[in-house]
Amino acid sequence: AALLEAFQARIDAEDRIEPNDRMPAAYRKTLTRQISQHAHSEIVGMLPEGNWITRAPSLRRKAALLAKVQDECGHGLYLYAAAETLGTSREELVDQLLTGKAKYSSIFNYPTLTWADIGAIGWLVDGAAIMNQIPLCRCSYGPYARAMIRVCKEESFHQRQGYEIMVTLSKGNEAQREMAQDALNRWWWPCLMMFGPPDAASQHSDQSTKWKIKRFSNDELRQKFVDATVPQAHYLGLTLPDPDLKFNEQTGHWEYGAIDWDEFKQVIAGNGPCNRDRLAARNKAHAEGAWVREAALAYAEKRHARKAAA
Amino acid sequence: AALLEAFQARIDAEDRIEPNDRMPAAYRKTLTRQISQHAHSEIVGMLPEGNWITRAPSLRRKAALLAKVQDECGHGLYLYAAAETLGTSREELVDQLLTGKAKYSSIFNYPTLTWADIGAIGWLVDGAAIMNQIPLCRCSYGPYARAMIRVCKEESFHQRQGYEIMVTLSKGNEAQREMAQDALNRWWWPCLMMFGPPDAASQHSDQSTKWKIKRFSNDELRQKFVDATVPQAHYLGLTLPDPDLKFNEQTGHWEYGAIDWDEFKQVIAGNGPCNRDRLAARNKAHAEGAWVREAALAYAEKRHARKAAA
Amino acid sequence: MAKTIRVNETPLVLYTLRRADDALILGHRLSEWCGHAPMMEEDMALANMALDLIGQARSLYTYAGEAEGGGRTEDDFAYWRDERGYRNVLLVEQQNGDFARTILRQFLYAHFADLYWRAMMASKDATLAAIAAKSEKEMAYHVRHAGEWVIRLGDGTAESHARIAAALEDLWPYTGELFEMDASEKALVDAGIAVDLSALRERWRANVKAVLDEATLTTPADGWMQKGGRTGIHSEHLGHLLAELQHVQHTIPGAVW
Amino acid sequence: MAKTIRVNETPLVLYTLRRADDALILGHRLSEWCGHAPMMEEDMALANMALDLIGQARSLYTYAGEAEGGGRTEDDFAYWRDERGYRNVLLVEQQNGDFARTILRQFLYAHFADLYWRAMMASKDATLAAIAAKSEKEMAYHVRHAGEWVIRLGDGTAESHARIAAALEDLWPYTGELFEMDASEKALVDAGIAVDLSALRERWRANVKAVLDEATLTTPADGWMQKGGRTGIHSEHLGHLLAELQHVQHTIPGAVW
Repeated sequence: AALLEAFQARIDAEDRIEPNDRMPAAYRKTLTRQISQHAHSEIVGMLPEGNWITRAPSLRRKAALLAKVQDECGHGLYLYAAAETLGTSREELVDQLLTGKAKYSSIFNYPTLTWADIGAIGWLVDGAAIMNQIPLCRCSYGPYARAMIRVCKEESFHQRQGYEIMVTLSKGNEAQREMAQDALNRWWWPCLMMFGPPDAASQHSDQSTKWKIKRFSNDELRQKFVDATVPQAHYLGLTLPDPDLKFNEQTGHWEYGAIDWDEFKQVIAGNGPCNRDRLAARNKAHAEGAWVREAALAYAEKRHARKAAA
Repeated sequence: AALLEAFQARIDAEDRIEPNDRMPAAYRKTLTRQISQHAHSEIVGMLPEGNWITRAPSLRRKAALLAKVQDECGHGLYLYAAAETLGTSREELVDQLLTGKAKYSSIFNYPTLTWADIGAIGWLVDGAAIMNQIPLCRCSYGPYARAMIRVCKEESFHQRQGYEIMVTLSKGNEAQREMAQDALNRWWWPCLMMFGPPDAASQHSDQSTKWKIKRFSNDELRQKFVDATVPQAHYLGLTLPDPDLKFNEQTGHWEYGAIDWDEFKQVIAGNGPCNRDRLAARNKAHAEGAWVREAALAYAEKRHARKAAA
Repeated sequence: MAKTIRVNETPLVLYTLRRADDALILGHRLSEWCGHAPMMEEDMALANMALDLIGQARSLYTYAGEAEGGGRTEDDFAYWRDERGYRNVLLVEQQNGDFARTILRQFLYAHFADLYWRAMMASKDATLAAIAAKSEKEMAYHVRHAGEWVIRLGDGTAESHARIAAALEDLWPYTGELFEMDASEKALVDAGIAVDLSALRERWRANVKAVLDEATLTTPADGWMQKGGRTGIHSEHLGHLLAELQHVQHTIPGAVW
Repeated sequence: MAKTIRVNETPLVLYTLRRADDALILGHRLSEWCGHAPMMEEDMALANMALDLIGQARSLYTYAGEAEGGGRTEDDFAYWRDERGYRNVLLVEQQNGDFARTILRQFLYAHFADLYWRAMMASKDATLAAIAAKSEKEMAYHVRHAGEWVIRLGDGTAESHARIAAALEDLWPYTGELFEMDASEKALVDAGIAVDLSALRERWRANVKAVLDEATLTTPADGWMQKGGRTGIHSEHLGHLLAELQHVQHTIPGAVW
């Protein structure tokens, strides 16, 4: 208990916790879960966007999308490395993903159906991710905070690219404008769900807030996102798919309608439109790559043995 | 020797040889090779045309192409059955195909690159096949002759369909007319090669002629094909890719330029553009289907055992 | 010059297109096997079933064109609607996977379509009733063919059992959508044109279960069911299929083929 | 409205398009791996190499447009030529197959491109020389990366050895085309713009052989070599690739993206 108090005192003093520092088991466990979920999200997130690389409608967009997906993979790798500093290996963490034990962001269980979805994901999904992640740059755990700084920088670049796709589409011909509106219609509500359950129903938040892993509540972040995004949609000439949306002059906030939390629960429970496809794709890549990883290992061992013998 | 003479007497009397009749080993061997090569050609021939089923430019054409490819598979099955009457099992014959020991028509080692190739194959390849096959309807071996009658009927339907595709393209827009001309340019010479080496260089012909397996020489059949096809090409407004082509008023035949027999030899030797792809595709289907065939066998055995026990 | 069309989806047009799209997309998937099946007899059978389905689609599209009254042809609907305009159930667009998965998908759909078309023979819409009479006969063959394979694979080897059981688990959540009806369809049911799909569901389940039992497979419980196809929210697989299906028409638009 | 283009293939335009097409098609193939590689590091590496190649293609297409002088952009060449208009070698359009096949294809091409671009740095054409300087640096990395994998797989397990040996046997007949030159190219060689490819072949073979030796693989003899890509006679694989690559542009033609 004394240790716990000492730890809390460090947190309260805005000290950064580093890998070799003593920390409560629950802190370690919470962070391992959160960082690895975040890593899994980056890796699974490659799939819906990767789905459009071969069909991108210009070479410039194709190159940008490919670079973006590559960045996501890079983020996944830093984040696994950050999680490993807490004592669980990447292999074990990935295994939790592949067996369905670990979660990843619910948003990646929706399909990308048209090119406009690539714009919408950059604009909305990355926009929501940044809202979530900026406070994490000040997270109490050093390696995670540092990873987040790097990730946020790249994400905001992606977000601008995504918005720029939406600008181009909304200035385009009728088919392009329809495509842009349709993408907004489909991605808006799932993006609001990305911030997690409403504060009244949220589980982990209290302790996470005390440990300065989390610095804003789900609803606070969601509101920030809505306030930032609604004017952008209006600038594009698009309509938000929420008849209850209205600006409250007094609070200065955009008030949004009721979120369908049943849908969210279903997606979290594995019943989203693409949950099975996503896990199947990652498992297939992993299984089909087994012989490659074995070969790399066998070669490394042979080489080591040869050096030792020489 | 007396047996051989008696056999030849039956042949000369235009008697049909049937499976249970006595026949020389060489006759059996020649026919087994020829019928199975013919069967293999039908089966491998599914691949170049099958390549366009999913991309056929109208539903009517798609259905016709699918039906055509299905017919080819059917021909393959009759022909294997005809070959089996000579004492070699389909399994063994197919194995010869898959291991590359057996040949199939060289024409199927060329790729189908545009939709017009589907027209050109129907018109030219099926046209050449019919030229080869009509005399086989009178072949001395009964089961082969009967199979050929059925095959020829369907082939001439396919040939008309193919020509009709070419008519439509040649009446179409510029891109379609170019496509049609390009397909003729690529398929013309390989089709002339389908009749086999020139008579001067042909190996098996003498004995096959004596046994009334073959009734016309390669060059005779090739000439018939050229004479039938050139006017069709002219009707389409297409140019044959042969600057030496000219009509001989005295003989009434179209004289064609020199055939590149080196190309033919290379294709026969396995070096055509698609030899590897064709064998790889059939081997892949066979290997990936192994568990299905095993399951069917296991079930049949179980069922048999259950019946026996009941 | 031809371009992506927006259909005037009256209830009858929408209803007809939904059935047409089911048939075309499943036919397309089956046609992908051509030349690559586990045995030649199956090259024949799969092509044959693909032909039946593409034929059904053609009749239905032609009728949708008449019902819409804008002079659209079967090819306009097939080649010039984008992914969001297609109305097929998600089940039929799922990838072929191995032979077990293809057969199981065919089995689940054929049992539905067999009951469906049989019921539709009593439709007050004479064209749909005529299409139903032809389609029902075809689907009866698909039911038999797929069912025989389900039994062979389920009760065959350990490997074939595992494969078909995995396919059953994966595809079952797509079966609920076969029985979905929206207000637009219910109006046609009331008019005697369409069939009440919910009335077919028990029978379907019983028919499917009888075969699965014989195949030593466990019929899954009805858990969460996927949907979306009927309103154009598809899986990511459909877009790739359409890129292939439509490529030539889109590259040389406005031509006669 | 945009439609399939017929390029005015002057020697310089044709030459530039051939290199651009090699880079685009190989980049496309590598990009198909994205999210599906055997390890995350390879997802990164394959995407990185794809990006290099697509970048090279963009510079080259832009220059082809300038050389043609008709105002065509990089996207006109990539999206509006049909299969018969593409000028890449057959090697780069071959399907990915397993990881061994992808790596081996990359290895054979990268060793060529590394030597090629290094030599092209001396081209009298300033634009091509500048593209060469950038590309050569990129290809040096591809050579290293692919070579390391060839050694690991060749000298790894029995399975990996068998897989990469099979890939080597299958792909070798496509390497001859890398060194093909027609009259149009020879004229550019004489003008000091292009490189004499035949002069690179021995060096290429020696470089490739050194790695294959270390990988315990036998360098094949040069038997019959496939060709056709440089004149637009491709394998059946390219058409399917283009159907995917071009679908959106063809479906909504004339748009800005």
